[in-house]
Amino acid sequence: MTLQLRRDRPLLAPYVTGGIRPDWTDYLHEYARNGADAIEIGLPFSDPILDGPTIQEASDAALRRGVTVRGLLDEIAAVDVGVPLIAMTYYNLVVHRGAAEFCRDLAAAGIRGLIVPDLPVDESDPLASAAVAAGIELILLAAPTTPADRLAAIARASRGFVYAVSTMGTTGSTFAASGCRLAADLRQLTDQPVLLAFGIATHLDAVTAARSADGVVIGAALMRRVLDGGTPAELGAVLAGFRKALDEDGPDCVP
Amino acid sequence: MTLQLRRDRPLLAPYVTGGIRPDWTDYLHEYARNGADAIEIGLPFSDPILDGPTIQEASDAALRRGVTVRGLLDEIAAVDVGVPLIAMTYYNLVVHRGAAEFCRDLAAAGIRGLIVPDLPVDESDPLASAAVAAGIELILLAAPTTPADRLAAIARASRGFVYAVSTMGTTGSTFAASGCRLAADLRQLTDQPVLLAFGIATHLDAVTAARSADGVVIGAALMRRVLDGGTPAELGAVLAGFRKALDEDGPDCVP
Amino acid sequence: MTEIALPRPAASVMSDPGAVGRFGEYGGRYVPESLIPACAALEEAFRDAWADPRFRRDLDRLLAVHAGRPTALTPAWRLSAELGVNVLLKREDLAHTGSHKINNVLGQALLARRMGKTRLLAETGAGQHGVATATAGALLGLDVTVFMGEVDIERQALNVFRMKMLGAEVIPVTSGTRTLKDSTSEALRQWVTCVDEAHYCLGSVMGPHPYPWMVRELQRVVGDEARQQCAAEISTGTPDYVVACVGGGSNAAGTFAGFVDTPARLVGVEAEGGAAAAFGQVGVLHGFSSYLLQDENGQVSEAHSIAAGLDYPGIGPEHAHLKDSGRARYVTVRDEEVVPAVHRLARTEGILPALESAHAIAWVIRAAESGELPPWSTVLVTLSGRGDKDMATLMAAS
Amino acid sequence: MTEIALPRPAASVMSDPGAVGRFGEYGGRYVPESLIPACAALEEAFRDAWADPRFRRDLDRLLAVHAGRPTALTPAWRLSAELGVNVLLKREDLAHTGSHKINNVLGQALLARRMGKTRLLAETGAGQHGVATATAGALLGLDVTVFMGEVDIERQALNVFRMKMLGAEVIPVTSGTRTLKDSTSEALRQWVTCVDEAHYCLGSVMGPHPYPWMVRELQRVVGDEARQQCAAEISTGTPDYVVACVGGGSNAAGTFAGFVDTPARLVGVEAEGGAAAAFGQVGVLHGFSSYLLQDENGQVSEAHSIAAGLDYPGIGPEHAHLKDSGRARYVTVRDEEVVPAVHRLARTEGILPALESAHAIAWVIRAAESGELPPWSTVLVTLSGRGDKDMATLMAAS
Ligand SMILES: Cc1ncc(COP(=O)(O)O)c(C=O)c1O
Ligand SMILES: Cc1ncc(COP(=O)(O)O)c(C=O)c1O
Repeated sequence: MTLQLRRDRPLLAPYVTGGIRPDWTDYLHEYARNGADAIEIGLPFSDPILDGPTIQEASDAALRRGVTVRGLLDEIAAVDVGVPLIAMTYYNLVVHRGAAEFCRDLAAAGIRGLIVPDLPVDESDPLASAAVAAGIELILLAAPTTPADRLAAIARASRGFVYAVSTMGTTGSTFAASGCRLAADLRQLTDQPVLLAFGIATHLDAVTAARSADGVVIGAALMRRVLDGGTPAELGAVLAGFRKALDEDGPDCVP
Repeated sequence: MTLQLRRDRPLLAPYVTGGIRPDWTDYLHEYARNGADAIEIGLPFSDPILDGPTIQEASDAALRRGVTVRGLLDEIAAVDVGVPLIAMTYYNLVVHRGAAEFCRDLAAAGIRGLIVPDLPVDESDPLASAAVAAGIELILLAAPTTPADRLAAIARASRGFVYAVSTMGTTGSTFAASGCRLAADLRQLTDQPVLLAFGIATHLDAVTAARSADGVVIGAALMRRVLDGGTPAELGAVLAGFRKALDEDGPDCVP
Repeated sequence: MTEIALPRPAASVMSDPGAVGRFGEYGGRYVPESLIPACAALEEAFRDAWADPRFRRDLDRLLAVHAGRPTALTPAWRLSAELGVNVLLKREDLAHTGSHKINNVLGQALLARRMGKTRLLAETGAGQHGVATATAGALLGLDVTVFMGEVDIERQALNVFRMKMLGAEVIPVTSGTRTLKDSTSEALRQWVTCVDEAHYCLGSVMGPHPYPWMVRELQRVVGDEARQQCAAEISTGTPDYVVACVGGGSNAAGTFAGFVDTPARLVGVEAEGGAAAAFGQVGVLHGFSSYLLQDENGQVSEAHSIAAGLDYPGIGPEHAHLKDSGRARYVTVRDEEVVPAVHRLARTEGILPALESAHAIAWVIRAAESGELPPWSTVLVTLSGRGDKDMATLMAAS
Repeated sequence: MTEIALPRPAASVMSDPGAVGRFGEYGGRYVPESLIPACAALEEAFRDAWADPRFRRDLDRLLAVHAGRPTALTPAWRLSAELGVNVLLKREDLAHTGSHKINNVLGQALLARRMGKTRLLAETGAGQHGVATATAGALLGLDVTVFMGEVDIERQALNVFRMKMLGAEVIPVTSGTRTLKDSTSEALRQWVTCVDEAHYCLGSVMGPHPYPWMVRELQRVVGDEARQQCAAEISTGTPDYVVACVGGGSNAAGTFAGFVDTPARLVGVEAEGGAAAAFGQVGVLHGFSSYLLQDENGQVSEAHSIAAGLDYPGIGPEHAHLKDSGRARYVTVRDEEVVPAVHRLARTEGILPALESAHAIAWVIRAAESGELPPWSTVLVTLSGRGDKDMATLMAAS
């Protein structure tokens, strides 16, 4: 049960904040049904330093509802949506539980990968070992300012795919073409998929990104709709739109 | 027209703040009619540092009425009450006008003596000369803490009488027996009358004071009544009471 | 006395935490990849500057002619007589802007200029670090943006105005608890967007490497001066106890650095409602691992203290290491002890300490009165700041 | 340039005013006879103490370890560059309690103890001198009673609270204009009632002899330090101009005392609404003769300034003499120039000056910009206090 992403189409990985609504796992089903190749689930943390206002708001809302990692994992374990699930959270929640236990808990809930935005490659050894032991993949992030030697190290150490942050900013920032160069550089360094993330809000963004990368992560743009009351079905329809745009391709990446 | 006080009875010198009411000169008449041997007229100053709350209030009230030294002197010049009038004011008003002019103005208004509470003997030469030239008497103050050599100097330099401050405090303080000792000491040093002042509020105070001194000045106790609305006639009656008490004598000075 | 372990050898503590930025198991650089190059560049620039006599000379001169260093060492005569111990106060309240924060900030601002930066970012809670940063920015011609929680902006309107007078932009932070913790998060988020031109001027011995080390080095002037001054003032040369309050821990770290290689017992005083060393568990926040107040699910707890500057759920990583190694001891003081300590120092020495600093005083009073401090032992207390900023709080509390 | 007369020889100025306490024709001791023995005893005690190396040593030590002296001399780099003159700031804002007032008060409190007094009385306007006196009283174990006009109590609630925290009793003065002038009168009145046990701790170079001289001597530490510091800082050794604001005139007198025997031009800056040197006539108030603002009838005028500490209708007698003798020059600054001067210094140097001190800055700015100050002349400005106390006023003004 490793994280093996398909390579036959531009990858589409939508995001949802765990526990944002009581029926939040329905978003997983709808995402899966409407073309997701993997789903990123945010495990809410009180101090999300790489998240912009939208995902901060979503995390706060979920925490106010009283969600816990334990509870979310129980809910996740109870569903099977047919695409790989990836957890995204901050390092304190890992440390608090203990890296080994945390990874085992994820694996037991059926989660295949883990993204920790405040854990750079230099600090990742303990968690990487725990992840290996638990049989989940620790996915690392690269940024537009990452120098070449670090980029190589990240590309080497990341498992499952490489998470390329498109822009110098938080989730929900405006998509920047700098991301296309980063993704292209990364693809020189690894055979694993490279997914571009942060700020992908429109079909044009997604298509642009997918010309340079193997796929995209869409987070804040979806969560904005969820926070505005979008139902699982409505979000499914939104995702279907992205799927279609990606599959049909579109204009070139305008640098 | 020098300041020659009678010596045949305990001296009674009541005080009034010049200009405290439009009819303020009526107080002079009533005082004179009811046993005053001299009358002290306060020329109001903005910052009366040796006056307690009552005479401060009276000065402020008069100044708010717009009185000026010039105006008051004109009013004084227009009355003849039959007892010597003595001006009391602070040194800035003297300096402002010029000592020579100030003394001439007083003399021209028929005033015979001048008391300046913030002018100690050490600083008094210029004004003393001006007073002599104008033919008015500069009366100096002595205090309970004044050492013997200064007391002698004050007794020597004071003209008309010596003004003995009964207590370490401002006008309107409680009368203190220390004043009796001071008056007694001063009488050893001079043939001029010694008047005790500050805090003489009751007949008992007055009589006590007059056993050691040649007489008393009554200021705040009268002005309190004036500020409370006492008419000239009413104040005349109050003064008559003091006159009677002094003339009939009373209990001993209880130290 | 019985409770206090003898100091361990100091060789391994308060030294250079190396490229990994570790103090024992604590510290590190837990920030998004986007910030790694900036942190690395900062470390390199600081190492270079700190080894450069010209930089040191420039900074020393700034500290002397602008911030008013050295600050005095004041024997607290009357308090000492009352308590039966010799209390010496290191007077950071006399430093320009009213606290030790200026030491750190002048160093970082000078470094930022050396790095070619044109802007400073800063987080602030009570506003002291924000005012200090605005001051350094004005002096050195750098634009300053201060992030401050909406709640704190309301509580500290005067300091907001001071920052604006000094030309700084103050950005309200509306996320989370809208206090210091969240303004720190927001400063980190914003730094990502402008790493090229901006230096993040962090206010205490926390954050990703090299901050905890760099800020301690910039604050060690407090301890170094105090050590020299103690040598002149005390017959034994060094104090028996060295006491400082701990929010993030910069005034304590700077003070301890001057005495870590002496037999002095080091005591850090936390606010009971923000006592990460006393009640926290190991965790990671704002780029470093250390003791951290958190709930049973690992969410970071809100700190609560009458002293806004101690209202932080974490503690600098070096303090976590000093605690584990036994070289320093961490104690807590309740809000109810702090206000009387302010009054006591005011009435005995004519000094109105900051509420933060009053925590250190409160512990000394308690420890002296309980007999924990041996009679006539010598106690150096760092008075980290002045109390003027706290008058409104004290008025409300009285 | 053309307006400024060359300094006259300094032999006769700023020396001992003798037993009569005269500075030229000004000064003296115009108080009720009840206070004469107390003034005489104070003069004797001060002469004795000032000649006693032990007293000087004790005071020097208090100033160093408690008040934080010497205060820094800060080259105002950016302001200097903007103005084209070299501005140096003598940083009394860094002294304990935030202004030069502490220098005077520590000296008087020490003297009061030497005289066996157990209480201090003080007048205060803005509260700075009251806070300083309360501080010295706390430190030296003397009871403190501060007289403060009702109007000022309302305007300066924070300083009232500071004084109370320091253990002082604050007595509202309800007479006259209920401001500084009246609280001074009231302090004198109350002193009469308790001369045996109380020392009247007067806050500026005014009042009856020996106060103007004694306070100048206690404040000359400002000028003496600045002179030494200038010698190290300036190639020519002394500044071309020495500038200070003038309320009663103590910070100016203390500063001038350090430079009166140099070629430096001395400039005192008054608030236009309280400019006794500029617009006053000779008069007598609060025990001394000097220039005094008064109406055409000789009643004392109320002063009006945005700076509470300059809100006094008189000027110290020695300043009247310095003016007449031509050794110092007195200029005025309008409220409208003061607020921009605060902002300018804040933004160029990261220093928030007291509104009083900002008068001196405002004149330097005006004189530099008008060309009155020769290009790159050196101007020493005494920054008499910090602006924290004035934030509410500045907020209202902006
Ligand atoms: C006066 C004062 N002391 C102490 C602190 C706490 O900071 P640290 O623990 O870094 O010294 C602050 C923080 O604002 C402060 O203003
Ligand atoms: C900061 C400051 N500067 C100046 C003054 C004016 O006093 P002086 O003229 O005696 O120095 C005051 C008086 O309160 C003050 O607080």
